[in-house]
Amino acid sequence: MEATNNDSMNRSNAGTTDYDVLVIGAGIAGEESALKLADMGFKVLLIEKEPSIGGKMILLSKVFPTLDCAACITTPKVSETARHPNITILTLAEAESIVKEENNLFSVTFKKHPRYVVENDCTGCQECETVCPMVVKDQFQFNLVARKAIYIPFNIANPRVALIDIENCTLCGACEQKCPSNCIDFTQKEELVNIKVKSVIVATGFKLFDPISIERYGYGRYKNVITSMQMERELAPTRPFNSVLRPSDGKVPDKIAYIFCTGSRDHTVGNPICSQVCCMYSTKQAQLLMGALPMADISLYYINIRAFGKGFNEFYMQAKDMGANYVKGKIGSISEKENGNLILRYEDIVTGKVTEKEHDLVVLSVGLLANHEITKVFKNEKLELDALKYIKQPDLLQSPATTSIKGVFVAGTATSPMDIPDTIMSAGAAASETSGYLNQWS
Amino acid sequence: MTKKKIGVYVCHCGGNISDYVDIEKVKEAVKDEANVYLLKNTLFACSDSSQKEMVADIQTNELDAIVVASCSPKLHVPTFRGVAQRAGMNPYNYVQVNIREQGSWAHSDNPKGATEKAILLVKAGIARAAESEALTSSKIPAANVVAVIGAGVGGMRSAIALADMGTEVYLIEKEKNVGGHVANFGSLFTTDKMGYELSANLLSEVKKRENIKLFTNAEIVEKKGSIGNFDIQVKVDNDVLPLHVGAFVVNTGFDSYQPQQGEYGFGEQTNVITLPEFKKLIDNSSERLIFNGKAIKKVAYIYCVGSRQNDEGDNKYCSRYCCTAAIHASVQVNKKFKDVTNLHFNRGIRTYGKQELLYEESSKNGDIYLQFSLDSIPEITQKGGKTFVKVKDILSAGKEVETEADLVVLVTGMVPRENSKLASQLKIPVGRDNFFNEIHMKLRPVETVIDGVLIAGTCQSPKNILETMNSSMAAAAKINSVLTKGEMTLDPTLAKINPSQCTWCGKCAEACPFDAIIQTEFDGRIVAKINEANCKGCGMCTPVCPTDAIDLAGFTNAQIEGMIDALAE
Amino acid sequence: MATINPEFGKELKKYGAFDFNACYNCGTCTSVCSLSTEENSFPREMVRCSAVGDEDAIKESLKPWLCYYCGECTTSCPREAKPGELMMSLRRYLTAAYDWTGLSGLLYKSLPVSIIAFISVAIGVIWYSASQQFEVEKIMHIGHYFEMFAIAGVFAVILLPNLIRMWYFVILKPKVKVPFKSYITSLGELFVHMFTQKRSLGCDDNQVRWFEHFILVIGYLSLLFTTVFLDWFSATNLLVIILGYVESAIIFIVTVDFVSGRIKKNKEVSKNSQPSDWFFVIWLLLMGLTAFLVRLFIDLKILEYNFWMYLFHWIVLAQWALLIVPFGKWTHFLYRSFAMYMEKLKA
Amino acid sequence: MEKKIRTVNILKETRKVSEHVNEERKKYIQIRKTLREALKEESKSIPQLAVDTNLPLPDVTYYLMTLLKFGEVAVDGIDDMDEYYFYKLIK
Amino acid sequence: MASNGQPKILVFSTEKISDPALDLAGLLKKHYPFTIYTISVPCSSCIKPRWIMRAFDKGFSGVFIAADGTDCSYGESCGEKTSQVVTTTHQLMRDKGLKPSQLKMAAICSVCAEPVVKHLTGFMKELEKMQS
Repeated sequence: MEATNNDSMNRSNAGTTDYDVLVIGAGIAGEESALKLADMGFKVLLIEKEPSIGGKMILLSKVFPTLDCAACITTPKVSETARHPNITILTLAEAESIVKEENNLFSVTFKKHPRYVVENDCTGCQECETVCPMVVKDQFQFNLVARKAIYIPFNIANPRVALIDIENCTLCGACEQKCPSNCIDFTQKEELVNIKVKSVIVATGFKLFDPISIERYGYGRYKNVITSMQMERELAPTRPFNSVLRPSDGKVPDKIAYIFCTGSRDHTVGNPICSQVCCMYSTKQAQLLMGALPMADISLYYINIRAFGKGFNEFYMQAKDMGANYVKGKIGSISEKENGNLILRYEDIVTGKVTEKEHDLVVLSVGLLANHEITKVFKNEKLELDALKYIKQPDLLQSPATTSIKGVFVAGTATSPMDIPDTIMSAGAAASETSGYLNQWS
Repeated sequence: MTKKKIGVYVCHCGGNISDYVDIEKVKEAVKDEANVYLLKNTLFACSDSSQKEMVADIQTNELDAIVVASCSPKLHVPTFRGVAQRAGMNPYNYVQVNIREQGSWAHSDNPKGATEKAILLVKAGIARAAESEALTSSKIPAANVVAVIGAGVGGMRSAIALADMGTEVYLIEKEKNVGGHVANFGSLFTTDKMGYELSANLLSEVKKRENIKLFTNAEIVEKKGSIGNFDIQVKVDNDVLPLHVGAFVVNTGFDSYQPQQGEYGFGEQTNVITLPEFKKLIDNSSERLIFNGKAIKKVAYIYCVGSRQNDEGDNKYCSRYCCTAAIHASVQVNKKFKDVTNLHFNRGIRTYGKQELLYEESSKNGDIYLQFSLDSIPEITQKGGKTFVKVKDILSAGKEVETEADLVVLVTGMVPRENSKLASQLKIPVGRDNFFNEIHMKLRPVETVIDGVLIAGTCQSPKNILETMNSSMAAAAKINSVLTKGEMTLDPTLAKINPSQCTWCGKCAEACPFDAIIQTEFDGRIVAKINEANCKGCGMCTPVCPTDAIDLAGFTNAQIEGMIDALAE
Repeated sequence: MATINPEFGKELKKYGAFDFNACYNCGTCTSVCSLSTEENSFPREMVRCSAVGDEDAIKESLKPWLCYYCGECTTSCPREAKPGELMMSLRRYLTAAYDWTGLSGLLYKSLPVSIIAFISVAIGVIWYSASQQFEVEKIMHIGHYFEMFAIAGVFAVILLPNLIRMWYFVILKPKVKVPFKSYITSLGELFVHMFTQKRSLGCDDNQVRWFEHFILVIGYLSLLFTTVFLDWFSATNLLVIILGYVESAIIFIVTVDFVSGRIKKNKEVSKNSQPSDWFFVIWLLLMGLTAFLVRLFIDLKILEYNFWMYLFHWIVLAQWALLIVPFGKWTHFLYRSFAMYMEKLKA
Repeated sequence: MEKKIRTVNILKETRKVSEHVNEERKKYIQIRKTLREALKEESKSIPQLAVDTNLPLPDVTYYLMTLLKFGEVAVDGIDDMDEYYFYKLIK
Repeated sequence: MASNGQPKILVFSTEKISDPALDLAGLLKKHYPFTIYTISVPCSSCIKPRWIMRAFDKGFSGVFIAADGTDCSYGESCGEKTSQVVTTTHQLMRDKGLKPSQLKMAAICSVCAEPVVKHLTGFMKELEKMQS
């Protein structure tokens, strides 16, 4: 017995835990893990640093290879999660420190950022938005349009309540005056909350590659070079424009190019691996574009097509049959013409010749990068990363959801790039592993 | 129609509704509707104070049903069902009317119209409430026992995961030995583990757990029942064992594609072998790579054999694991033997994700990659006792290149295992690619349309070991979450059959995607009956009944037609 | 039809190539190269031929000479396959392939052989000077003749036959039909490129490199002219004397910059120096420096007491003329310009 | 209804609004006004608006689409080439 | 018939997919005629022809089925079965002298606010034409 320990105060309430599981990140992996564990009867706390749960998937247009509408698939899961009696969700919450105690409990401190809107009182009527005088680039539309300083993140956000972007707020108070349910509260402050949990699931997802670092592609300089995520928004039913338009002048594009492997399989940007989803999402977007703009030519410049999953190769062949023009060869550089059109220079591998083609809209199929900031949160035991900065899976084939810390599990793209079905499976595996661990506990 | 006491609440939603819809007019219009016992308006129906008021109203007035006209049901049906429950009223006697999203907001350009519409919508809600029935969720006992079919690495992993979560497992393997294909594998890619080690580790974990019973040489011969309560007969060696299980996890794995006679010289030339054969050769050779007494210096790998076939072949799909497996084999060759050159005749390398690093490693080792398309596949010829492989190389601008090869390795894909007996016993649907089909790739990737029958691993689609493990554990988590309480609550929104009207034509059973309609006897006649454990409440069976003997709870003829009548006013 | 030859890649590595097998054929290198055109797309094609081992295609190709190594392909290569360095190695390989004596290959591939060759030449010069009792006047006179005959001899015996071999590989063997008139009309191309390296201006990196290279070539050629034909070391004409000083100063100043670049490795072109590259720049530097000092010693009238200075100069000169010019990197001066000439012939 | 305390005044005591925010607000108000003004008479396409307002094309696209999102303008057909949509002012 | 003489449309929407699309239309203030009324059911393939006929009997000019299409969580056969319902009902409508065009069906995704409004306003225009 270590009776002489002077933190006996903490120890005395060590038996009382607030939750069985803390799930960090409420994208589809976090939601799925949380739901499965909650269904098994465990108490789950799900924290999310964004104002809405749903991760990246909720922002997508449709999903490959079934072309289901992404919102139709995520929103039921999102509301199921939000409604589950065993799940507590905190948005705008970020883990600050996680310390594993001797009794195997994790002492978790997280920061709850103020929303400046009382979450339970807001009815989502958007009256505040109409009176707010300040606009900011809308990060949920990937900067294609603006939003107000007080805003509901997006239409299908959950919780569908407003928040104030205080950095960009003019403190005019118009929203407060207008709000019919009196839910705006500028006195909210950042809070630090400390809880104890028995286990942790890291489901922090991935970061999107920022193509600004590839100067040859001119992203950020050329208006009509956009990322695939921006195209994803343009194709979504809750899109920023009234149709698929190019950002330089609102023209309906008719020669669209996709540049595969932007930020993937590329040592020069420090990411040598394949992002696993770009070939297919680009193929999907090509199919959607051919539907939306029947007259448009779509060219997809690729190195290898990674159409490996169930139904993927068939989906790729279908896109080809529909008329998508797949060109083997990576784009070397892009230059802009006066009218906003872009000249793409590449080697056509089939002929072995340098070729130049003009397009009026270029989509960069950006890759996925590891999102490893979470490791800083673990204070006394190290959450190890692999060589590619993804969360290390020490027992990859036998127990893929375990990490270097006992009691901490990992789900989804925090371990490696993967598509939605693989993410759901990985999250299921994490739930299974966590449940087994918690059963041993008692 | 029985007389009911209905409470009606019309919500202002701050001004969201009342700015466009004239609440007073609505109240005025519906106050004389039959069954309306109490009629109120409220600023925020969902607020705590309003909810308390409703509970009190229900209790003091002994209301039979309530109607709240406010926002979309998606938001607050659970809220007000909770109110009903707290007040001691059946939650299914609650009706929500959407006069915001489909009322005030949709018609904010036309307040008069919005009001007119709101009146009819509320009337329809009242009509529906009047016909509403108290429904109770029934509970059925469910055995927290799962039969895992197939004791490959995936099946064993499912079993271990289930056992650790407290589910009892019968692990049923057709063969004498466990571990499937992997038990015979040497080095596995992206780890330093050996296949036989992985399989042995899993087996020892299986044996450690008392709540796993492993049957080898075993097969299911009979199956009855539904989720939570299946009765099966398992033939083990020569005995037949009756078992009671709550669900199945089918993890029956794959077969390696067997090339046809003459496909790339297979079966005709002795030095044309398949990748699994080649892997064994690597494992069994030391120092020098010897095949048929001859030292191997050049190995030609031909990719996509049995995968990504054109219209003449059956397998249109990509087998997912083979590019990496072949490259991994070539890297092993380079590690183990000196001076062997690997030549990869591929159709575009698909080392997705982190597996790309293996491709890079092999390239840096000096492996040569040549790419062809399906309309010009590599030619394998024999000249003077030597084997030559010739191809039009896409990467060399279509130039024809040729090499001598000591050994030709056909990189064969995965095909679904012949399992039609099991598939028909468990009614597992099969997809276009002949693999077992999940109900929804993203929402429910390990479930089939048959409740209680889950699929995992490569019987669903080609997968590598990591992916197989993930899906095996995901299936375990899913089914454990259903069975763990020992009982299952069934949603009361189910189809109901009126046996006196039923003449059993079988059309409903045909329409049901969930195998939820069974035969039973009623008054000496065969009639249809809903197996409530399987019914999902979609109602697909209802319109096909020629005698209109089926109704969906909550959506009965009386309710829907009551609403139609009210809306038509 | 080409036969795949994995051994060729291994051979190339002896010429300094490495990692080019990592190429996954995306074509980025070709498309970022500002000299690459639809008619002449490189370097990926060369990388591919090297990987597959298509030796004939490489010997037949002029593309290695069309590259001026700005390094853009290497810095942009997503697989770090160093296509620029491969092109450099192919130039070394081709130099050896054109050389009928086979000595180029030997010197490129083996540093010990190179060192022995350099020492042998030095010993020969010293031995000869010793046999002449280190008499300044006499030896300088002979040195002057040596210079003249070395140039003529190397050109006639080594370089000319090698150029003919190059022509054989590029034009004759692949049966390219060239009308005789073209041989004459295209000559302009040859001289323009020989004296200006105009093509390298097309490189994206900068004009400074071209300018440095340009004045180095001009400096070198004119110093050659000044020493051989104007007999700088014996000259009395002030103009000639000053001209020589300026030229030799230019050479060593520019080469100091080149050498320090190779030491600092700040540009792609100078990151992977092979012995042959070092010999080339250092010997150029030494030539400029020693020539300058020799003339300075003459003007200060101290050469007589410092004969070692001339001896040193002569050793450097002899090594340059007998090793680097016929078998070393110097030849790129000829092959590049003839490549442009033959390119014109083929067109 | 009773007017409750304006909490914004409490925050105002401790927080300053940055110059940048004020500028952005002014810019938006100005551009919004300009665009609305330009659309008063008839529907216009983005290139037409850019000419009429002297604003850069990408800015017109960005702000006009923002107004579309906020329901201040609506689509009013497309040109003969099917290239540019026309937008009209609502109300 | 509504007070203003406008035709009335009954919409059958599905709880999980197409009804949210109508909600979203409202949220986005995408307007459509107010004489369009919705009854939401679990799946479009559970709509009984007799309900549709009842609606016509009672004075609705048109019925619109906002079907799930391939997104349906009850399986792929939904679309096919819903079409079957429509075919059966068309027969019944012909018997009663109704035009088949008075019953429409389209697959609507859960965020297809714009398409559904387009469908409904278009349908309304057709019905108005039919009336006049």
